Amino acid sequence: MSFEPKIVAFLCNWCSYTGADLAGTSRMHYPPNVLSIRVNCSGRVSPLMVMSALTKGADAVLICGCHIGDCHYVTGNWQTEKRVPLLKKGLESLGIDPRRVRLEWVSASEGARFVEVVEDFITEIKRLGPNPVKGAHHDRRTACSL
Amino acid sequence: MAIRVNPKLIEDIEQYGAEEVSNCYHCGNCSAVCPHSADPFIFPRRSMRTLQMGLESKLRSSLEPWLCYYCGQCSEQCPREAEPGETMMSLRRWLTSRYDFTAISHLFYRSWKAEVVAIVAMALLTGLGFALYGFSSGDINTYDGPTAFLQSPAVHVFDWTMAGVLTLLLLVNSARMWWFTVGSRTDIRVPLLSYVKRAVSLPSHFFTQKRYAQCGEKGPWLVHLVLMLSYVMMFTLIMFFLHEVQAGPGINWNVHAFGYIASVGLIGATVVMLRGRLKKSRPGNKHSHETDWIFLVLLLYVAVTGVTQHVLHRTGFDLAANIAYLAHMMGVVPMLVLEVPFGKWSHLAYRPLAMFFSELVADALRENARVTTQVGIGSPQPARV
Amino acid sequence: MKIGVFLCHSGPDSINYESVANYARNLPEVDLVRDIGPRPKPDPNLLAEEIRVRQLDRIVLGASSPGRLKPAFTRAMALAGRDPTEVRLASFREHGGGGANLTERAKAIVACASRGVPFSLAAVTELMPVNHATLIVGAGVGGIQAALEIADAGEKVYLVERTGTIGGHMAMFDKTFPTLDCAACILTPKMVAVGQHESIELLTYSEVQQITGEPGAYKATILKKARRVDPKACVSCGVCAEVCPTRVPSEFDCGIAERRAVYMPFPQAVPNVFLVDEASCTYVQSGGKKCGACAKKCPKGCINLDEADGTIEVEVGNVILATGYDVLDARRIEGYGCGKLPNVLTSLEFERLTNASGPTGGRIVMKTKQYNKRRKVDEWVLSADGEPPRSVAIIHCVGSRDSRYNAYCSRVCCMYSLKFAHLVKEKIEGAECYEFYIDMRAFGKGYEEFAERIKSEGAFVVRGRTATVTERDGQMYVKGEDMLRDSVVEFPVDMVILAIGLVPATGTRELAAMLRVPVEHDGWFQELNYNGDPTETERGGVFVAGACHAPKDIPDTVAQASAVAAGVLKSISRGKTVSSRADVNLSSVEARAKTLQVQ
Amino acid sequence: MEELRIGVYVCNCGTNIAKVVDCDAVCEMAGKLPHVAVARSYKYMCSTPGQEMIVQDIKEQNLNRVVVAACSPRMHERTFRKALQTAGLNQYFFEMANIREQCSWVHDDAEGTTRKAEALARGAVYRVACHEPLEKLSVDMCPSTLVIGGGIAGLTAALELAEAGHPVHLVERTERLGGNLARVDLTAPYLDSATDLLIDRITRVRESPAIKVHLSSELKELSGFVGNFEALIGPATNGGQPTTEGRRVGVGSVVVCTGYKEFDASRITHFGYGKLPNVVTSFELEAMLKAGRIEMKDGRTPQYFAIVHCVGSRSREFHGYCSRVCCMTALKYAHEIKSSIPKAYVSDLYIDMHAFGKGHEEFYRQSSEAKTLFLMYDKNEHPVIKRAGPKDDCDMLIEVNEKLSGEVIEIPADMVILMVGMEARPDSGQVARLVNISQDKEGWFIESHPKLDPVATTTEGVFIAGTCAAPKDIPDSVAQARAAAARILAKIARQKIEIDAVFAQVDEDHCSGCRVCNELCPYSAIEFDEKTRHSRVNSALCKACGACVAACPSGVIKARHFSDRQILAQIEGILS
Repeated sequence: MSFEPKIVAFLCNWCSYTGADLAGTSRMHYPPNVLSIRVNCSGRVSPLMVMSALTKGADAVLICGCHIGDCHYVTGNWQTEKRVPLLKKGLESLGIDPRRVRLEWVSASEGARFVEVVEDFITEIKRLGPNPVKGAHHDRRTACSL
Repeated sequence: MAIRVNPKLIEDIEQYGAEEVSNCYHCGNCSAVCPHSADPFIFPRRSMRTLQMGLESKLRSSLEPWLCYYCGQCSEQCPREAEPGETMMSLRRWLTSRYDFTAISHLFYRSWKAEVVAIVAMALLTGLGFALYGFSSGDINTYDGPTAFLQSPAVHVFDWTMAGVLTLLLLVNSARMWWFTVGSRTDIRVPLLSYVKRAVSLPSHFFTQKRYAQCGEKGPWLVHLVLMLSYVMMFTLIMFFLHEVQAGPGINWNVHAFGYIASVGLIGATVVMLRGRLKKSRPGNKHSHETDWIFLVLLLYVAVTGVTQHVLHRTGFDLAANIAYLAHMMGVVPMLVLEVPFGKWSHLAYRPLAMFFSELVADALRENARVTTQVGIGSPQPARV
Repeated sequence: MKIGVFLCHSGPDSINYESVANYARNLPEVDLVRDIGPRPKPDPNLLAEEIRVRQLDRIVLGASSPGRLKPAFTRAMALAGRDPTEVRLASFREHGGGGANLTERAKAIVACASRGVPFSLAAVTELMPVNHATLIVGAGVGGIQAALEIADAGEKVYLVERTGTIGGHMAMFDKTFPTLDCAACILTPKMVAVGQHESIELLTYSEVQQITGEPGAYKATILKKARRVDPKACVSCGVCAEVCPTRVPSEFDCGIAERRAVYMPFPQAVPNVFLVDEASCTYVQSGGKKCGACAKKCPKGCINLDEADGTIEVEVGNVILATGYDVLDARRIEGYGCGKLPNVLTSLEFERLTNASGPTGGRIVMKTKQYNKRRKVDEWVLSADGEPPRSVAIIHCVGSRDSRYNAYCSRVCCMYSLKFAHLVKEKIEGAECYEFYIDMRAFGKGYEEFAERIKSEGAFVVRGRTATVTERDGQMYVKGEDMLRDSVVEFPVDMVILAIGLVPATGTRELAAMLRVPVEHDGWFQELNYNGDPTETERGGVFVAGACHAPKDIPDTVAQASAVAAGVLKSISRGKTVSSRADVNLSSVEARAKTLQVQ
Repeated sequence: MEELRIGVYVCNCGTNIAKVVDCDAVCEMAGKLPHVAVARSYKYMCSTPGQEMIVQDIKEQNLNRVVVAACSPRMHERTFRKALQTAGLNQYFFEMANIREQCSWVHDDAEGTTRKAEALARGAVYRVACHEPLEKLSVDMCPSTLVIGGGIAGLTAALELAEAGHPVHLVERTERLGGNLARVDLTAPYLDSATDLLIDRITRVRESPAIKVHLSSELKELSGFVGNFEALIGPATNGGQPTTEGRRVGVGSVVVCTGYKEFDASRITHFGYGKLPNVVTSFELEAMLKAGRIEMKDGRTPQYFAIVHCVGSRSREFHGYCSRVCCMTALKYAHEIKSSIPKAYVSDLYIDMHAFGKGHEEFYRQSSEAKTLFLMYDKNEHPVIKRAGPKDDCDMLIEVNEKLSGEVIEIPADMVILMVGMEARPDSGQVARLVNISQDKEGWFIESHPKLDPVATTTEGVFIAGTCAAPKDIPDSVAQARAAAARILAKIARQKIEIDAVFAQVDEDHCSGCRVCNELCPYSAIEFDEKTRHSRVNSALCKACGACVAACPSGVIKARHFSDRQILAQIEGILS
């Protein structure tokens, strides 16, 4: 059977999670590969979380937050914006394709956009194939030292 | 090319009766309940709309008003009392005045006083004329024979000339009608063949008025048919057997029998119609325009006087009979001269012609857009998104 | 300053214009008083002439809705070279017409206008001490919302509901437009909250019998109909219903399903207990001779079939009317075959049909003929295994926008009809859906977008109201004009849904009479002032919320209900409530108007 | 510590979830998870019986953790937390798995969806195992309120609160009160006087000792939290250089009534607004009517009027939504024109006649009877206005495809009135940021729930009323303003408010005092204690975004209820 990637999505409570809900209330459809985790703000997403997701069996990680300037916490998503590139570098050094981590801005009214993002990400990950480090022993210190 | 809206037209047509047109908010109920409304002639709503917008040329070229017999279903079902039925009636009046190349019917429909004056004048004129002729050539005390007050051959000649003139007028107006509704239409071309094909339906429409029968209730149609047939019968008698009709003193059954039937028919029907209008029995005669009254009253008057003179003569009161005859003529002449070409009576020509023309137009439209547009009853396509 | 007063007889008949005119003549600075009769068509040019001659500085227009005449007078003033803004309205209807002693009221209103003072400002009614408790009549979403708002402030609320459960019409719905989130998901938490709230005394299966007293201190007598099941003891196990032999149409399912004589309106009912409907209970009807099975079988023995109605008296400071609406009886409308043709459903019936908790578990099916052994007749019934309709016609404005039934627009039909179209499309693969509409009234937040979406889902919208629904050899046909395509259409459909209009709930007029609150000609409660005080009424301390004031959708009802709560909480926290408009006397208004004018 | 006993409840939500997800399978799976004592599935968990089931199990099966797999936590988290409380369990021992909005509603293949539902449920179970008991703190409720905007909504809200005896700060950007309504003379459908309404409200506001009106000023800053906001009110700059001077006032709640801005008709070219002299907007006509001079630019009195609906509304290019009030206003104008110029002809070009409210349909009928010519056009084919020829008896011709006749017609017009719609004010984004609320794509403020809660927002203590949330007519705005007031009155009556127990905490013993977090916090909720060289979080100010948590190099800041431990557990859960 074809490869069905597991994607962990960290959604900010105020925009992206609401947007994802909106996709539901307006009955849009996308494949069930995405498993969402609600965080207060995309700024809350720490490298530790991403790493642990990738090592515990996720093929990719999606981080969604409010658009720049719309952050419910004013500057939270700026932190994310700064943090994610660094994180990607770190991943590369660990031999994980940085494309497996994606940062997207999805507002509360963008149910449709959320669906697009998800579908697009899924196809990309399907192309990339399964995550090599999946299931590998997860060392907390490597994660923290990023 | 865009057509110009004329908000003023509605004010003009109001004088023909239609007063509630602007109430209509186009729910479409009327067109759907009307038994006659089917592609390509959807009414009354469409006519209401065209009237609201004052698209005069469109109205003038429309045949729909003549396809309506005012059963009143639409008016009863109307959620806003816009009286679509009455609107169609008013449009018929208005159209009559458009077809008429003289401005007379326009005048009559807009002021019933003018019409009455005209009738009276015409009556007096006729009276005077016949009196002069009578006294010059005959004797007021004798009804028939060589010394008869009004010689039937003479009257016969008069009748024929009058009939000729009227037919001419009516023909001219009918020709105008054809021009407005078929001839002048640039969007359609009626193939000659269909003229021939469809022409056959003319007499049947004229004599049976089968469309009228398709309205909900049969009663009105029946009464109308009786009236109309009796009229035709009487007309034939007068035009071709005037002498036999007048000649007496005995009763010539194989002529008079018809006369009696016709008279009964005429009087009966008119009385029923008048009662209906007085009682406002059905939605169709809730609103009566003055011209409707004048027409019926005249008809009744003529029929009654006709019968009277006949009876008086047979019972030997020649003098009285002659006077009645005069009175009769004083009714007949204005009625025919004013009502047939300029008044309500003109519909005896316009209605059957409308049927005929509508079939032509339908043919042409079918020709235009072959099978693509569904004619008659269809089903809706999806909404444009 | 020279003032001209023009009186027009458009107001309520009970006004004596003669005496109003005489009164106006004696008002300070009034130079001219003219009675312009019932339906005036003033010509600005003539008016201007008169104004110029008379050198009038201010015009006062006395009538109900005098605004209709105002533009003519404004222009006349301008033409006469006077100040066009000096045209004052003395609006009899807008200031609580329908109340008592309208002539005196009219005088007061004219007096204020002549001084250029808004009546609402001068007619300050003296404040009376207020009882903190509040009575809410009707526990639909409006009543529930108001109750929660007030109770959350820690104030006592008596919530009276005629039926056995709170929730009203909203509880019957499946989805709500335009978000399509399920009504239950929104409403049930609120219902639960009401049930649990310590400050709310829930009086279900009860009716207000009588209300006496004055603003701030009303005394209400409430009839507690015999529930015949002890609500405290009942655990809603449902044994009683199982053994009950009687089957009657369920009100909650609007007759498309049956319930027993002892029943729970619906599974999520609050209070979540059973009750006995005496009208259908064999035991009660037979005077205790027959049946009584439920009482015997009840494991907790909490059914007392001999329980009698009781009444309780409550003292409250404010009364909130949230009695909602009924739906128009579609059988009144000839031509649509409602009640004759089996598969012609009313909108409310369809709501139940498509509801997951409805008789078919949410499957949209046609009625099927079934032999009823007990009644020994063939009956058309809805069962989950019925055939789904292939094509559905939804007819808008049934009994609305129609002078023969309801002249007004029922406001919600367009949107719920679109919602129906969506549900049909969603639940029945390849089913066709036709909407016959006159105007698509998608006015609210997100409504227009919703309408567009439904069209894009492939529902056919036909501009034109259906005229007739007929049946020819077992097949239904709808006929109507499709005016955007200029044709009359008639085609077969399997199911017809009538978007029936809303009418005032039964008993609205009685309640109004009891409270001396005016109602509109079409039976809805009349607000104190259309713009300024949409939730107050003529009577002090009596408020209206939701659809009993005029048809309303859920968001507007909720907002209104909260607004009412504000009025109540305000009066409580200041410890005083305003007295009724009707009690305001002329002299006090004159006095206040004078002082205000000076400022 | 006591042994974990987790209860898992799977909601069918009628068929909403059960249609796609095999709830029993989810239930069974959950039952096998470590520490799970009970696992049930039920039709409606949110209903009374559903909640009672939980309460009963907690009592009888002495559960100490609860997981509900149902709709979005945004919908019912509160409901179930309440249930836990009633059962005497700390409400934070609860976790929800969203298997409706983000599962059953968005997927159709039953197999995959069920697996996903299981994963989400597992995640919730793992997470809840790490939950800790938290207590909500309660703070005082400041009884005074800040009302932003002096339009009809703002005035009403202010009065409602002030007359209840509570202080109000009413901030109005312009130099006078009244807002857009001040431009209006009569109101549809009863043609009542808007002026009287405003005089009444404004006078009462001025007379009220409790209301402090700040004219020509605006909100500069809003700090603090529900019950204890601090607002900085300064002179209005109207887009100019922002200034931070002004006076600081303490308020307990904020009502945003910033209203709307009318659509700029010159954005539409085919109406020739700005080019053709006698094409005017509704507000321009309003002014003419007020002055009693309805004249063309050259001073002639027009004979043919045309009113065009939905200018900028219900259109693809501009605003998709309906502006809700224009139809009635258009009818009002039709009536007013005929009243002041009896010989005038009025045509009214509409798409759908939105006469939905009380007295509206009757008003519509009256204008039909008064012979207003109603013409219907399609929302996708707009009318075009052009100059008339020298022979025409009118100045302009409007060409349009009239839907009810199917004819392409041209309408004579001397004056064309464009019914401009409503749109969000250009500065609404700025306001939204100031008071920390969200906007939809059109710029309107988003209510916390359109039906449950039309006036509250996602930010505790900040309310929206009137046309800043969506187009609305006067009665609806007034009702909303009062609704907002009701909320605030209730809060004030209770005097205290609970603030969420979810916030960040610094483990001061291990804090290195690097102060990375200090600058990071958008709410400056983290102080640095010079003495101990440690950072400390002010729980009242903290909004629990967790930015500091993610950033802390030594990982000693803990987000209560969103701790690393909990989230990592959840990750483990959904992935294993």
